Parts: sequence; structure tokens; C-alpha cells
Amino acid sequence: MKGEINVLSKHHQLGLTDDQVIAMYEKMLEARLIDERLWLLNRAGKLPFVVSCQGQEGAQIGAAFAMDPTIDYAAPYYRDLGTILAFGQTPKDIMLHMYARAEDPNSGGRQMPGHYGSKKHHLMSISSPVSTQIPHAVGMALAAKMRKETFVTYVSFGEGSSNQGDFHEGCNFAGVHKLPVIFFCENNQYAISVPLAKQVACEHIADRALGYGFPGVVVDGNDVLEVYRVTKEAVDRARRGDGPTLIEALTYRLTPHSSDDDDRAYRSKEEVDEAKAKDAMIVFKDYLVKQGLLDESKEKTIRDRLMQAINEATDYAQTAQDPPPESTLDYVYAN
Amino acid sequence: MKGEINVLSKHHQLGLTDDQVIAMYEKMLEARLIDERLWLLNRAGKLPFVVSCQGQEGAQIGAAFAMDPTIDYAAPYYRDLGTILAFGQTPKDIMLHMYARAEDPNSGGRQMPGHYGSKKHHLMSISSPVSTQIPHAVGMALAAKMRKETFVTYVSFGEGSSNQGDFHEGCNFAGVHKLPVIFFCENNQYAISVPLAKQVACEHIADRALGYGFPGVVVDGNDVLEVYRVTKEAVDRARRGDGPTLIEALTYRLTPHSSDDDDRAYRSKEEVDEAKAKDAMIVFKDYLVKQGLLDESKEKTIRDRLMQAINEATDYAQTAQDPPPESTLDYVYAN
Amino acid sequence: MAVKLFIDAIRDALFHAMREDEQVFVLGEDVGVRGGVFRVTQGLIEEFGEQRVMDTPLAESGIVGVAIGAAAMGFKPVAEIQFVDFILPAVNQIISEAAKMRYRSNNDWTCPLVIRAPFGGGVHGALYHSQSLEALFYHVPGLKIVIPSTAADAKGLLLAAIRDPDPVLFFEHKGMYRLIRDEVPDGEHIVPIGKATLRKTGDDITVITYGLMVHYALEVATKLEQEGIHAHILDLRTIAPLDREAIIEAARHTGKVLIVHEDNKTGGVGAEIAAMIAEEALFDLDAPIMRLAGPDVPAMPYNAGMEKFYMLNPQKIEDAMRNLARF
Amino acid sequence: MAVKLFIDAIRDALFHAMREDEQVFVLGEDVGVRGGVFRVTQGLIEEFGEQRVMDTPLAESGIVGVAIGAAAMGFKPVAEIQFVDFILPAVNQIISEAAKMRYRSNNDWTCPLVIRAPFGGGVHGALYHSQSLEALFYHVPGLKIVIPSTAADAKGLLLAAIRDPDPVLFFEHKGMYRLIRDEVPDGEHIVPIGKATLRKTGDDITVITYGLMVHYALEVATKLEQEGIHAHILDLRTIAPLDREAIIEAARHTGKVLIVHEDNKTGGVGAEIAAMIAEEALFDLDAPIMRLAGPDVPAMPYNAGMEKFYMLNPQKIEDAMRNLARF
Ligand SMILES: Cc1ncc(C[n+]2csc(CCOP(=O)(O)OP(=O)(O)O)c2C)c(N)n1
Ligand SMILES: Cc1ncc(C[n+]2csc(CCOP(=O)(O)OP(=O)(O)O)c2C)c(N)n1
Ligand SMILES: [Mg+2]
Ligand SMILES: [Mg+2]
Repeated sequence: MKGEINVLSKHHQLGLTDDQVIAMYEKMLEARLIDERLWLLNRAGKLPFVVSCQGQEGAQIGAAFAMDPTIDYAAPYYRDLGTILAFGQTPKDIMLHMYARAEDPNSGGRQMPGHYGSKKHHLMSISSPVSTQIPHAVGMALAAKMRKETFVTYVSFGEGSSNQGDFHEGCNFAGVHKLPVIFFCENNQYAISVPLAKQVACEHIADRALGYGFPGVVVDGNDVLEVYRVTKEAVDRARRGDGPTLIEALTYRLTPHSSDDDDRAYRSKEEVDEAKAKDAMIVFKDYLVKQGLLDESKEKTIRDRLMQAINEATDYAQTAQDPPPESTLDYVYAN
Repeated sequence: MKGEINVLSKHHQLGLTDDQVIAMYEKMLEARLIDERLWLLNRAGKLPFVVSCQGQEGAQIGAAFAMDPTIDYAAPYYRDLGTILAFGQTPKDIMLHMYARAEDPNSGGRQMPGHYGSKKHHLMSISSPVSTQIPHAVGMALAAKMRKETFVTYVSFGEGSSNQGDFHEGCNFAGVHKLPVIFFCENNQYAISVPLAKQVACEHIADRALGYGFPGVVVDGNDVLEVYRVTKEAVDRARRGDGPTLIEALTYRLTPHSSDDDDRAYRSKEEVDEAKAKDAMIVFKDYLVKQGLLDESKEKTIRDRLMQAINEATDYAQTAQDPPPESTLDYVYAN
Repeated sequence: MAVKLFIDAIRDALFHAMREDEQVFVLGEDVGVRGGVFRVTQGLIEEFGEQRVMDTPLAESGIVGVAIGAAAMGFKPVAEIQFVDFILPAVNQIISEAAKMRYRSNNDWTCPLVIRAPFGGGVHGALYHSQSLEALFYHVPGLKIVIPSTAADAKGLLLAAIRDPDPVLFFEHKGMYRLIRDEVPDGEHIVPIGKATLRKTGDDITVITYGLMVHYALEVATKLEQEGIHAHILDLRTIAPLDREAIIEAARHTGKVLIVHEDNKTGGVGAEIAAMIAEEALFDLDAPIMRLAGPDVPAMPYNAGMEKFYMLNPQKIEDAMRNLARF
Repeated sequence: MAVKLFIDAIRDALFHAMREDEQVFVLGEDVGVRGGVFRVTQGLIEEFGEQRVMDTPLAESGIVGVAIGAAAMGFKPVAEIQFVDFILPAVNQIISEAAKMRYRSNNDWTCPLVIRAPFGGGVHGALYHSQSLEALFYHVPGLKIVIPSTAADAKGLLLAAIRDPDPVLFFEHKGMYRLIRDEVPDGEHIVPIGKATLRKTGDDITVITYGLMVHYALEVATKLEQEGIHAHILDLRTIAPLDREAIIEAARHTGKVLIVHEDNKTGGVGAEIAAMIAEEALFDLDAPIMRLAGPDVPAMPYNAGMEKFYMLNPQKIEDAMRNLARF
């Protein structure tokens, strides 16, 4: 960045204000801090299960800020804590979900951690079988087209999940009908233990877009502003009625697959450490510092505020009410 | 071709002898004549159902002759009468199948017309749900690789069927493991009544290969020798251990989808007539005539021989034994 | 009120629902200009256009998955699966998603989706164009399954299915499309989901069945009346959730029960019905609970003799009914 | 003979089968260096290499479809589905293809395939990591379904499944992997598919069950012995085809039958068992045929209290057994 001091900074070029990029950083940090807290609680025996967003926050927030959560919809996947927060869920919502309490806005304690979804936040309900959400998002985008509304639908999934039939069928449908949907692949290089080379033989997941007749874009998932830029372009395309885009954000999963996993069986510490050095949290912070938008004291203020909310959320959730056991029988059907 | 008299003719360039191209023509004609007979029998009320190969024989035979049916395997689809004949089934086999007689080598009368398959002919059993054969073929190719054998597996399907999840999952698996399999898409422009533009938004089905990390090739399905050429290349690639190829043969379905269909609802007579003028039967015959390999009298000899076999086959099948009704209970399990 | 074919009554319901509610739309393979391979959707595209009568790519999981997404946004999609046999690629979307959407989201997201599919044999359809697949789904809470036996019910139940706030599988016996005709009310006509109906009362034996088999059973019952055997015939109409009360009452009424379905026997819908009765009305029974069903083979063969061997028909039902009456 | 954990017995069978027959290979998600998410396949890749212990792309229909192709060529693939809940995308390949291959080809092509999958709840797995899906498949002729309850049976039945010339679904209750241990014969050990076994004899009530529930039932039976209630406990071991003879005999033995399964009740395996008994042994019964099963909700919730509400446990079984004994 040195020597570029006089040209417009990247985020200004993209039309993002200083406040907006700080807000982006704050959301990323919020996701990271919640995630770290979840692991602590898991290791302390308080939460049976955690599935992480760590390493993918940059991609998630870059993408989410390119949308308008008041009109747009998201059909995210279990790692999308950043997206969930950007669409309006609070640390308290998340902690209630993790503790499976009655007030959990995602499922009232019915679903596993990471299985978000709440209509009021425009977040489609997440299930476990991967990729089923891809056709759902296409159907939601079809609704926009049929109603002549301008909202776009974002759907995310891992690169492993891009090998499911539902990815193919969903993309193809969206291509044929030029639907306002953004397929966002968070390529973190692994499907649990299976490395990319054993999952696919193509160079880029984004290459698959060609077979569906819409653009495919590869972006460095640690470059928050680049992710924002390509997603914004995709959102604009979609709103204009020009159809879907497949975005592949290159990321890395910094944690094991879940709290049940031990990643030492299938990847080296060196590989993980190398990825940690490129973490979007670090890269984006660097950018903001260089832009003069952030320093250690401002960072601390943000961090303290977030930690306080997370602490309060944890405390609240820890003692919140469970759903009544017999409510197991509710909501099989409408009546 | 005029003026090219002194250069090597196309089929010689491809290493095909005069006898071989005549044999190819003969197989195409055999398929066409059987198919025409089936329609007659259907319209006469003797066969409840026909599904046709007409318009696709050139692609099928061009591809089949690039393989060696004594070692290679095929997992074809219901329109592949040409392929079935090239792999060794006789008109009698076909007619026994159409009449659902006990001697039907395909299913002993159990399956619908067009649902071929016989182990001794290296033909995988065909079912109705489309695209399921694609992963099967990949598994057969996996068997070749695991046993270090050099046979290749050919699998065919319509362009409509390339939108099923099983296409995607099968291609991806084959790409990852570089398996000796040839994905052969017979793009006849329609999935029953649905025209290509409502099925896919990509320019070519072959474009999808990029997403699986292997070559995709488009070929004029009415150009038998070109189909032979690209398939031979794919077969060689596969035998060398260089992995799969996706071939898209551009064809046209000259008949309605099946004897239950009426195609006038969804396409014009002009369109069909135009395609009929480009029929591989005509184009290839022209080529052979120009090459001095075929004339009307030789054609008549071939045709008469084929017709005699078809007549005999029809007669035989018409009076052949049905399977005993109670054999319905057989072969659910091995014992 | 006019006498209509089964198929026309279904089309009637679609026209009515689509005229009435803009959120209703039809999607599936060949449902547009082709009007569906059986012509159920014929004429719809002319009135409602190709967006509300949408020809989809050949991909059932995609069809159902897209419909679930649209339903989540408040549409009421009516997806056609060309033959019920081809619903299998969509099973994950149906069971993991449609059936569990309301439950897993704690009543937040819903799935008001109808999936129509022709099923059943006896039409030279062989293994993959003849199956009955209701037994695959009736075990799954969150789904409703409807199988009408009359044209009037077809219309009334389809309208009820479209209005239903939860996913409904609507299975139409393809052999009935142009075989069954009866009086169908014009305009609005709702037959409630979950209610079986007595097609005939009688004091000797109870037959519990659905779909095409209702007609066979009635035909036989008429014949057996002359021999003094009086059958009580319950048409289930809804396969899930089953009308427990009506089943138990019908069983108690004669104490002799025959359950009839075209689908193969083991684990078929008849299993649950028999189990219900054995659990709740055992001491009212005067005979073993009998089931007459297709044989336990993977599916119906094409060969005419074998198909006939597989299929139930009035003769087989007559034998079973007489056998039970004599018990 | 050594006492082994359930999970170790399964791994034992895989090692044995793969050493013995080069055509046996394992494929699935994370079965390689990871040794499977439950560690069932741990150590296999070291001995047999990555071709015979193949990590596949994340695509279940592809896994099963590819396995069918390899099986057609004479291999004996053992496909692992990571959780039985994720078998649903492969249902078309299983039901349309694997189950029908021999039948449709008139005994020409075959499908000697084993699909292993962990199932069952009580492990904080919530809706999609707790399901029992045997009822989805036991209606399908052409498939076999095996659910072992002991380590010895797990080994013996898995070896039988791998040797079987037809497709076998082999479902392992994940709660048993590290809970159940018993004496497992070394080397070759075959338990025939299709044969139930009596785990305990008694003259008062018959309990018919399988999987984890066998252990709960035995635990309760021991307790009830002290009250003078003697239970006859049949462990099905094979869910399809059911051991009809053993079921009828066990029912007749006491005349009072309780069927227990973790899966939800309607249309579950218990339905067919009850129907069989009601059809063939009705007059030997002294009590209604009772079923104790999971509630009819889409799947088990995550919240601990709700999960407990859903799951069967010894207490619920005890109540049901005592209730039946008192009848
Ligand atoms: C249909 C299905 N099969 C298997 C699983 C088990 N599973 C959960 S996550 C996962 C790996 C997903 O990899 P990827 O799509 O790359 O996402 P990531 O976890 O790496 O973000 C697997 C195999 C599942 N959830 N759904
Ligand atoms: C899974 C499935 N869905 C629907 C059908 C009904 N069906 C049979 S052929 C066909 C169209 C196939 O089109 P295409 O793949 O282009 O092959 P073509 O018939 O044109 O050669 C359809 C929809 C089927 N056989 N299988
Ligand atoms: Mg990944
Ligand atoms: Mg086509």
C-alpha cells in the first residue's frame, strides 16, 4: 500500500465508507470471538458439539456486506456464522442456539449447533445433508422472479458439497431461468479429511459455471474487499435480471472439521500454520491499520464491546429455559 | 470430396478399411430397419411400446466401432439400438426382447422395450430412471483400473439426462480417479417435449467436462467418421490411463419420443424435415457412394440380407414362448 | 355437477386452484406445451403462461428442491413427477427437507408443497412405470399422502392438498385416468385430508383399501351380495396420516378384515393397518387379519402374462373376500 | 476368542474379508487416513492401500452407483455411508438399481454390494445424525437389511453380508460402537442372514426387537425375572427378509407380544411383524399385539431433554413389558 497514499483506497474505490469497512471488521471479529468461545465451552464440557467458521469469516463478511439483509435472502451452511451475524442474529441468538434453549430463534433447541435459520432474518433453515439448500435458494430466487421483486438469494456451501447432485441440479435450473441467485462456494480445501485433490479434478470449482451458462469467479477468500467486489458484481447482475453467478472463495479451515474431529490424522501442523499466517482477520486488520482506520486502542474498544456481549449472551444462554420435553411432539404439521 | 480424389480418403486417414466402413453402414442400416419395423408392429397393435434410435444411429455406430466389444464394456441407454447391435446382439435378440419372450437375452421379457443389457455382450443392464447408468459405468471403469486391465467403458445418455445429479457425481468421480470411461451424450435437442434451451443454458453439454478436469468434445453426430475419430481418441486416452472424455454428439431425434408421444405439440414439421435431410444414413451413404464403396445394387444386397434376418427374427419372436407367469417370483435373490 | 373422467377432475382442480390463487403454480417435466405425458396439465400453459406452468430440466431432486424454496417464500407449488418411480432421486429433498422443514425450524419455515405423481400397474409399464411407492413415504412424519379413488375425490382432495400448509404427496393411479368417471362438483369442492370413507356398508366382512382397488372391491362386493356375503368397504383416501378411528370402527363392525393393496405386501400400508387393528381391536376379531397384496418381487414385469400374475384383479379379490367370509 | 467392542468386531470382519478376498474393497467419505468418522475403518488403509480403502468425493448417489458398477464386474464393494441419514441421496441407486439388478436382468447381472451405515440416537446427534431408516428399505424386495446387536453377530453378519451375492444394507447402531462388548470368534465366523435368535427364553411375554433395544430389553427382563415375569426375547438380527418362522413361533410361545424399536412407530418394522402375527397366529394370542417405538415426529431433537423424551430406554420398556405381562 505504501506509495499509493494518494490514490483512492481500495474500499473507497468500491464505494465503501470508512465506517462500513470498520463494521465489516467488527462482524468478522464477532464471528471469530464467538467461535473461539464455543470451543472453550466445548472443551469445558458445556457444549457437546461445535462446528467452526474460523478461517472463513473474511469470505463470509465480504459477501454478506454486498447484500442487503433487509431485502435479500441467504441460504447459508453450517460454517456461516459470519453470514448469520451479518444478517442480524446476535450473540445471544447464537448462544441460545448452541445451548439448545427454548428461545433459540433458529430451531428452538431442536437442531445441532451450526444449523441456523430464522425467517425474520431472511435466513433459510439449515439441515445437515449437504447441498440440499442449493435448490432451495434457486426456488427462493424463482419466487423473486415470479413476483417481479428485486431481492437476490445467496447460497453457500463447501467445495466438497459442490460434488453433490443437488449442486448440479440447482445450478442448472438457475441458469436456464436466469434467476437472481449467488452460488458461493467456500473452498476451504478439505471435506472433513478429504483434500481437494481427492474431491475434484478440475482446477477451480468456479469452472463448473461454464456448464450452466453463467459466470464463475475465483476470489481469494482472505481478501475481504475482493470478495465484496466480486459478490457486489454478482448481486448487481442478479438484480438487473442477468442471472446467477458462481463465486469460489479460496479459504482454509483453521480448526478441525468439528469438535469431534482430530485433523492431525490428515494434515500437517505446518500447513495449518501457513494458512493461519494468511488469515483474513490479520490481513484485513493490516489493511485497516494502514488506512489509518484502526489502531490497537480502537481494536481493543471493539473487542471489549464484543466480548461483553458474548459474555452476557453466554451467561444468559447458560441459564435459559429448555423447551419442555413433550414439545418434541409439536409442529409435525401445522395443526 | 471432388478434387480430393488423390488425397487419402477420410476413413483411410483414420485407419479404417473399406470393409470396416461398409460394416459400419450396415450396422446403422440394421438399426434403422429394425426400428422402422418396430413402429410398423406398434401401429399394427402388435407391440405396445417403441422407443426409437432413428437419427442417432450415426453417432452410435461411429462411437461403437471405436471400441472393441470383445474387451470393452458399454452402459448404453434406451435409444442405443445401434450400440446394442454393434456389441453383438442380433435382430432375433432384439425381437425377442420387443415381444418380451422367455428367450429375450436382455431381461427374459421382464423389461420394457429398449431396456437392453446382457453380460455376454458386455452390455450393462438398462433401467428406466435416466442417468443411473453413469455412475455404474464409472464403477465398471474403476474395476478396470483396480484390476489393471485395459478395457474401457462407454456410457451414453441424452442431453436431458445430463442434468441429473448422477451425471455430475459420476463424471466427478471418474475425473478424480482418472478412470477409463467415455461419457457419450447423444444430444438430440429434446427431452421428450422440452427443447434444449429449456434444459440447459450452457452452449455445449461438453463444456461441463471442464468442471471435472477432463476434455469435452463436441462432434456432429451425423458425421459418422468424425464421431469415430473423436471416440477413438477418447478410447486411446482411456486405455493409456489418461482418464475420461466427455463427448457430445449433436443429433436429432427423427421420431416422436416414443410410440406414446405426439411430437406435433412441441415442434414443427419443417424442423423435423430439415433434420431428416441431414440424417447420417443419407450423409454416410453419400460418402460411401462417392468413395466408390457402395452403389444401389450393393445397397440392395445389404438391405435384402438385413430384411431377411429381421423378417425371420420377427416371425420367430412372434411365436416364441412367453416366460411362465409364475416365474414372476424368480430371481429376487440368488437362491 | 357433471360426470367427469378422473383425469379431467384433476385438471379441473388445477385450473380452479390456479385461477383462485396466484401463488399456485405447476412445474415438472413436459407439463407445458406437452400438457404432461398423460395430459393432466393440458391447457394450463395456454391460460397461465409458461412461468406458472413450467417445463423443468430433467432432474427430480432439483424440481422438488426448487419447489421447496418457492414454497418457503409463500408460493404453493404443485410439482409433477412424471411417474412415481422417478420420485426416487428426490427422496432426500422430500424426506430430509420437505417433511422436516416445519419441525426443524420450530414452526418458522414451512413447506406448503404438493407433489403429484401417477403410480400403479396393469398398463404395460414394466418395472419402472408401474410401481406403487406410498409405502416408502407413509412411515415419514411430516408428510401427508393422498390417493383418491373417484373423480370427485380427486378434485376435492387435490384442492385440499394445495390449500394444505404442509407437504402432500398426491398419487394418482394411472390406470384410472380414463377408466373412472363420476359426478364432480363444479367450482369449489374440498374433501378433507385424513378422512377415510365407507363406500359400502355390510355386516359380514370388512375390506380396507384405496385407489384402483376400491373399484375392484366394490365390483366383487356387488357380486357377493347375491351369495349373501355383505361387505363393508372402507376407502382410505388418505394414506398418511391414516384415519385410525375409521379403520378401527370398520374392523370392529364385522370382526373380519381384509386389507387390499396393489403394492407388494411386506411393509406395505396394509402392515400398519393390520398392526393398528391388532393393537386396538384384537378382541373384536373373528378371523385373522388378512392382507391381499402384490407379491414381494422388485417390481412388475413387462411381459403380459407376468404382469397379470403380479397385478391384483377382481378375481383374486373375490377369492380372498369369499375366503374371509367363510372363515 | 476374545472379548471385543462392537466397533472392533466390525473392523475385524473388514480386515478378515479384505485379506481373504482381493475383490473386497471399502469406499466412502473419510474412510481412508481418517479411518471413518467413527474410526470403524481405522488401520485399513495402512494395510490395503488407498485404492482398496478409497476416500470418495462427497456424493452418496455416486458412491453407491459406482459401487454397483464395480459389483457388476465381480468386485465386492463395502460402501460406507457416513450416517444413515445421508443414505437418502442414494435411494434411487439403491432401490431402482441395486435392488432390481438381478431381477430385471433375469439373473444375468448381479449386485453383491454391502452398504454399511451407522444409525440410531441418544448421542446428541439431533435430526440428521440419529435417525433409524430401516423402515424405508424393508419394504423393498431385492434388498437385505441386517442390524446386529452383539459384537459377535456384527462380525459374523458382516462377513455373511460381504459374501452374499445380493445387496445388503448393514446398519450399525452408533450408540453401541463403544458400549457393547462380547466374545467374538477369531478368523472365519459367519452368522447367517435371515435368521433371528432367541436371546432369552421365558413363558410370560414375548419381546421382539433388534439392535440396541435388545440390550435394554434383556436388562429389563433380568429385573422382571425377580418379579416373576419371564420374558422370551427374540433378536431379529435380519430386518429383511424377516424370519417369519421364528417370529410366529416366538409369538405363539407366550401369546403376548411386545415389539420394540427405536424408529418411529407408524409403518415401522413393527408394523409388519404385528401384521404377520395377526395373520398367522391370531388365535394364539392372549393380548393385543403391542408396539413400543419412537414417537411419530420427523426426527429426534438435539436438546437433551427432548432427545430423552424421544428415545426409548429401559424404563419405558419396563413399563411396556410389565403392562403386557399384567394384561
Ligand atoms: C449428504 C451428506 N453426506 C455426508 C455428510 C457428512 N459431512 C458433514 S460435513 C462434510 C464435509 C463437507 O465438506 P465441504 O462441503 O467442503 O464443507 P466444509 O465442511 O469443508 O466447509 C461431510 C462429509 C453430510 N452432512 N451430508
Ligand atoms: C429419473 C427419470 N425421470 C423422468 C423420466 C421420464 N423420461 C424418460 S425419457 C425422458 C427424456 C429424456 O431426454 P434425454 O435425456 O434428452 O434423452 P432422449 O430421450 O432425448 O434421447 C424422460 C423425462 C425418466 N425415465 N427417468
Ligand atoms: Mg471444504
Ligand atoms: Mg434428448
